Amino acid sequence: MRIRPIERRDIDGLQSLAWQTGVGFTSLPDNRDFLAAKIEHAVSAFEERSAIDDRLYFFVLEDDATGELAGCCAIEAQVGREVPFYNYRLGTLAHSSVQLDLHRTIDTLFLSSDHTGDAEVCSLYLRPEYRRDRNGALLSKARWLFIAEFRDRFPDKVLAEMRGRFDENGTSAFWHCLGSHFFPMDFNEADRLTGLGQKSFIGELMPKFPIYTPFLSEEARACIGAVHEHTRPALEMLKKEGLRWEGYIDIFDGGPTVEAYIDDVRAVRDSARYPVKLDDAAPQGERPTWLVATSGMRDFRAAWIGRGPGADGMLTLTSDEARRLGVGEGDTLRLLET
Amino acid sequence: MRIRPIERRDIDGLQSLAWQTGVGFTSLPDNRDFLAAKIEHAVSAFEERSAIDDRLYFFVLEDDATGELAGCCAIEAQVGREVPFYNYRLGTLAHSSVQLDLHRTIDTLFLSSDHTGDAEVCSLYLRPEYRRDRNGALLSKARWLFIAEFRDRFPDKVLAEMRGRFDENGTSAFWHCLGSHFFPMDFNEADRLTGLGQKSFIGELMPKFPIYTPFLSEEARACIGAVHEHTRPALEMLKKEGLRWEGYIDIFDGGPTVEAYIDDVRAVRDSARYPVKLDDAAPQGERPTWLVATSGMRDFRAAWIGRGPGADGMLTLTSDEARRLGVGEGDTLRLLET
Amino acid sequence: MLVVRPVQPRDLPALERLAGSATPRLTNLPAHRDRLEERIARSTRALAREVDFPGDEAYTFVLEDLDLDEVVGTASIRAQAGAQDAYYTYRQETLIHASQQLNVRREVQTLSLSHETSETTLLCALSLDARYKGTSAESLLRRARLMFIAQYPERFASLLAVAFPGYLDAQGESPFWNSVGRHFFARGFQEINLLAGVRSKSFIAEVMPQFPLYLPLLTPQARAAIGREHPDHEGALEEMLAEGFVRSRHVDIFDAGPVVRGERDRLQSVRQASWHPVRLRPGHVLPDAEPALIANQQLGGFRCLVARYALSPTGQLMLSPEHAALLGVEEGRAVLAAPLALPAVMDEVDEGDA
Amino acid sequence: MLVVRPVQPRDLPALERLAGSATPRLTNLPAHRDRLEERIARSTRALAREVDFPGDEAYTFVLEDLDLDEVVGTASIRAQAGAQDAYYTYRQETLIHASQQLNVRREVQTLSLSHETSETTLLCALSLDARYKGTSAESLLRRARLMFIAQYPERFASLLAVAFPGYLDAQGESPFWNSVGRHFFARGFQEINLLAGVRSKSFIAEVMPQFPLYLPLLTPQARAAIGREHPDHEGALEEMLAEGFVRSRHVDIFDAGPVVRGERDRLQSVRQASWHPVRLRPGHVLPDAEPALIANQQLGGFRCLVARYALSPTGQLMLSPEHAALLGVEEGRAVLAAPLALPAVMDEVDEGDA
Repeated sequence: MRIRPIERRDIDGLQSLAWQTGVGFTSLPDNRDFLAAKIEHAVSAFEERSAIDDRLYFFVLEDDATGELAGCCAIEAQVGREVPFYNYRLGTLAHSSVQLDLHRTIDTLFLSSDHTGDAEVCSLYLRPEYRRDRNGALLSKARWLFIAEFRDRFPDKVLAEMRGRFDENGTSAFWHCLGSHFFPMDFNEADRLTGLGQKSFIGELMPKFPIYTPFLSEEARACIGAVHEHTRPALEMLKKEGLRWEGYIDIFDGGPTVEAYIDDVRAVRDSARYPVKLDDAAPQGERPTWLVATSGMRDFRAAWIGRGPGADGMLTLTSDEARRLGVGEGDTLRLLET
Repeated sequence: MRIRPIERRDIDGLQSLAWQTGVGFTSLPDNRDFLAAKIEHAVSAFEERSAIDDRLYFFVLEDDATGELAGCCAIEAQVGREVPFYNYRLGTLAHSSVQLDLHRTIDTLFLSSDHTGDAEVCSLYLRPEYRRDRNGALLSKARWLFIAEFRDRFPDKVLAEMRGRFDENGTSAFWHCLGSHFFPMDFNEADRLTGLGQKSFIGELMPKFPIYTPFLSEEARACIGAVHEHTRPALEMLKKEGLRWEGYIDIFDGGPTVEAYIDDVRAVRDSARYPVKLDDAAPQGERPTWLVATSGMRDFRAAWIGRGPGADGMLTLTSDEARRLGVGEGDTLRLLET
Repeated sequence: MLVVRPVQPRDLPALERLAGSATPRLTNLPAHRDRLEERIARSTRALAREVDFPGDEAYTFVLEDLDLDEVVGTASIRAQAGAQDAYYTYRQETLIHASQQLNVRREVQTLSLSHETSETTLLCALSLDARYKGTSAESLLRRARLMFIAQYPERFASLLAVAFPGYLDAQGESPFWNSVGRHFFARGFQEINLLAGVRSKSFIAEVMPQFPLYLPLLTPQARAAIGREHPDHEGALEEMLAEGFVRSRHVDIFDAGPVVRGERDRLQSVRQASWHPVRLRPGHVLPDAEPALIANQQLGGFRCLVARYALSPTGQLMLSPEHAALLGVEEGRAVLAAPLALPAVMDEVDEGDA
Repeated sequence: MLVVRPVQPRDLPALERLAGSATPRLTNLPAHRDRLEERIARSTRALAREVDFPGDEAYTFVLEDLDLDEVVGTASIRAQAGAQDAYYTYRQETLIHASQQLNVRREVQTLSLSHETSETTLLCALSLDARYKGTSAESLLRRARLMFIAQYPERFASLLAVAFPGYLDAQGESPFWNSVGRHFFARGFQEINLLAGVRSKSFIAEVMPQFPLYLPLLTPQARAAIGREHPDHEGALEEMLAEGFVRSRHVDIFDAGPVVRGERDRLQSVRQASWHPVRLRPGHVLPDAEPALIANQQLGGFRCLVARYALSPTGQLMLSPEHAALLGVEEGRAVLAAPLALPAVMDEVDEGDA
């Protein structure tokens, strides 16, 4: 299994992934034109033809045994540059009066585009049949190695948007209590339009004055910053990297946006580069622990390998591993022990 | 030189410090009743008689040769609990229109009390004649050791407010452009009242709607998040600990509030505890590099010592050093190498 | 016989009783002895003062039943609602959210804190003994103030306002307060109402949320209470609408009771009021005629009562000696008269305020 | 002879010329052929339509000089200012910031985005050939619309508004725009004005700042321009104030020009207007009389002109055969007449809007 940049020839594979993701994974609609445009966007990013603030680095997880696409993930270099990026930000307002001997703070949601210009990790999907052997972690963490390797292409901060809480009927109490009053559509339709990048209706219709949270129902308040149960593992993985919830939530479902300074992300901070040597007799660990990535952009590859660096400061690869990564003796790899 | 909690007998020393600080150091006015009340507040904090969210830990730097007070510093356990804590927060609003092919973001100042409940490091003053031998660093960093030692008495985050930019005439362009329209007083008077804790006028008079920064003069915008030149070294010291400017500024002068999660502060994260042994022949470093603090609250002491831990995992002190800290063989000290 | 006259220090016990029996309890008439004493003193001062334009004067009147020798009602005028403190209300507004992308246009209702009503003259603090409810005594007490205002235009604003107590449920709870104010004060409606009356309502307003409130986020009960009067005040509201007051976009910040506004010169009692010289006639020979409000022309000695609107062919008003004595007028002196009956109600929103 | 009549398709070139020569250029009369064609078609549709209450109709009139056989002016009425898009203005408000601690009270002025004017009927898009400025032709063109509105109350709101072009400096720059709008659009006033005219002003408003603006933060030049009319429109504003319009708290969002409002039934031209049957008399025998606006009673064939207000003892209006022909009326048909002269100006702020 290996991570590589998406290519034009992946269109069929991507569409089959998109078909499989189903409803609720709105950034990958089953729409061939849309997907082809996405691939073009990514290709021009990896070829560094597009402006540095308008790049979508879209990766696929390839089963190098069969050539099949097992999953995908992406990094948006800077959000909010082409279309506005909206969040609510949970802030605190003091309401106090000396005369009344009253001092309370009220939680308040402020419309914000504070994240404009930050990077975003997004679009992670892994086929169910590949949910083993830490393939999910490979998809998630390979992005940090890419960012670390090409640090100058990214801004100070990175964020990830987490799906919010829904009840057993698939209803979001947050949407029900807030968004439904302002948007003349159901949640899925709003979500779908956003996934397609057609976001102008958000700025046009959403409430522009702050929302005092005491006016929301208890259920809706409980959604603020809460994640969907299926999203909890992904959130945990990001938290371990040092991403935190700083009070920003999704407009529609109240799910948290987690964020970090890129230089503080553990995988970025702790990964390091090692020269490669080849030896087919190298010992193989039982569990994927060492993640490596190559140093090229168009031919970026990332994969698990069976061992860490030797006492000589070199990384030993088997010829299989080297082939998977497209590297040879003397090349340099970025390594992360996880 | 050593740091210790302030005591009631320090009232004369504190007043002489207050007299020396002069105008512009508003938290230490030359007012004996006010200072006595401050000492009482601190004494009940160190004796753990007051509620955990209403504690002012006030320390003095004592010249243990003469008993004279050389400086002071403090930690407020939780701001905004007794009186509201106000800041402006620099946020971003998207102004976009598909029809006009327009997409801009506008920097906007929002009134906020987001820091309510955070800890604050504050009130640092060092007499000019003691501005040597890293006494300033001792005052600043001893607080981190105290926080690390009594971590459960503090919240998640800590902040520090930095004095803003003033021109050569002592005028704040930020105040001139914004505050002066709302507060019927000059800057020093506003600052003085705030220093005395009489802040209710702020909530009563300040603008409650957001301020779009393009409406401010260029000079005023340049003050947003900028520090007074005298404050730059203090800011650098805090930045090295990992405190960052996250967009919060002072209502009056626009100076930055820097902040961090306490567990991320370098001195908190990197300090560690070591058992003590005594040896008067222990070697003495040329430059103060190792900072230690004791583990008691009422008898908290912090000072520079001449060496780091030995290979045996023990910290060797001379009897002078041990006396200064009030510890003996077998006691434990928290150590930070700086 | 019933007469309205300025309050006197000796009326304090009656005022206390009336404040305590008002339903619902009125914010601006707290049953608090010190405040009521101040109220009397303030009224006395206002009447004694030379006034060229409205300021912080507050005039308080009482309704006296001379047969019982008892004060059975009270009502006040604040020359300028916000003269001392800003007079805050919530203003109902409609925002338009239009989406070109979706080709939809939505109207979103909000409530914004406003003190636009501060400049108006406010009729307030009316409480009437329950025995007189529904009688002409109620109209007399309510509208005698207009007969006073009509005579002293320099003392009042040209725009008048009346804030009616808002809807409370059977438990005396305000659904509006429970959905709005309670979040910010954590106190019940009755408690805050009392506090506001004894202290000041404006500093409470200053703690209220500063940003507009979106109506869809309030409870349905709270939304239903916006602009809805307390059941006991339906008749009063109707009479004021018949007077020529119109509903405004403003409602009370505590209970969302309606604020009605009217231009002084367009009110029925003012437009229909005429001066007539008095002619004394024994009561039993007075001709049958419609009832009218009759007021004398004395500032500090103001009197207003209900009598028959019996005119001589030359327009003299024929009054019994008893009524004339009550009004303090002799034959030949002019009195101001306006018919008690009002035209049918026109209940509409003030368009000038749209 | 001058007459005001509804616009016709053949007037397009004249409209283009008038739009191009308006000083300053008018947002709602862009010199854009397609928009002007639409404007003519819209007016024709409005006149042909049965209307029970005001909607998105827009009526455009022209002033024709029959001696020159030339169209020399145009003016429009939007039945409801915000029928299609919301009609946004800035509303001047005063906030009160009071500090008990310091015992001070400060008034802080703000501008809030508002679309309250959306419901009114808007008189707009007036442009007159420079040769006729300062003559009675100007009053005729401006007020003929009121003579039209007076006849068809169901087609218009009871509240009318006029937005006057705001102050521009010698370079044609708007100090208000430079201090406010430019921050959000990074475009000059003339450019945005043109864009708004050709496209729509409301979607521009939607990008304007949503929170109130604090006046002390604007430049002194911008503050001075708030509510100040363009120098070329001083006379026009004065005439409308004399008509009975009053300054409101609203100003234009681009240039802060004043918006005046008036209740239809309180305007001089409406209050003074009377119906008179026509009596034909040769022009040279007509008695000397004050000039008046005379309008016929035909919706699509509306005509209005200035003639002498010469009445017979029984109230017939004596008209020359030429004027009667122009109005399309024969003897015995009623016309609406209102004196051209207006009373002295009362320039005050609308209190109902306070």
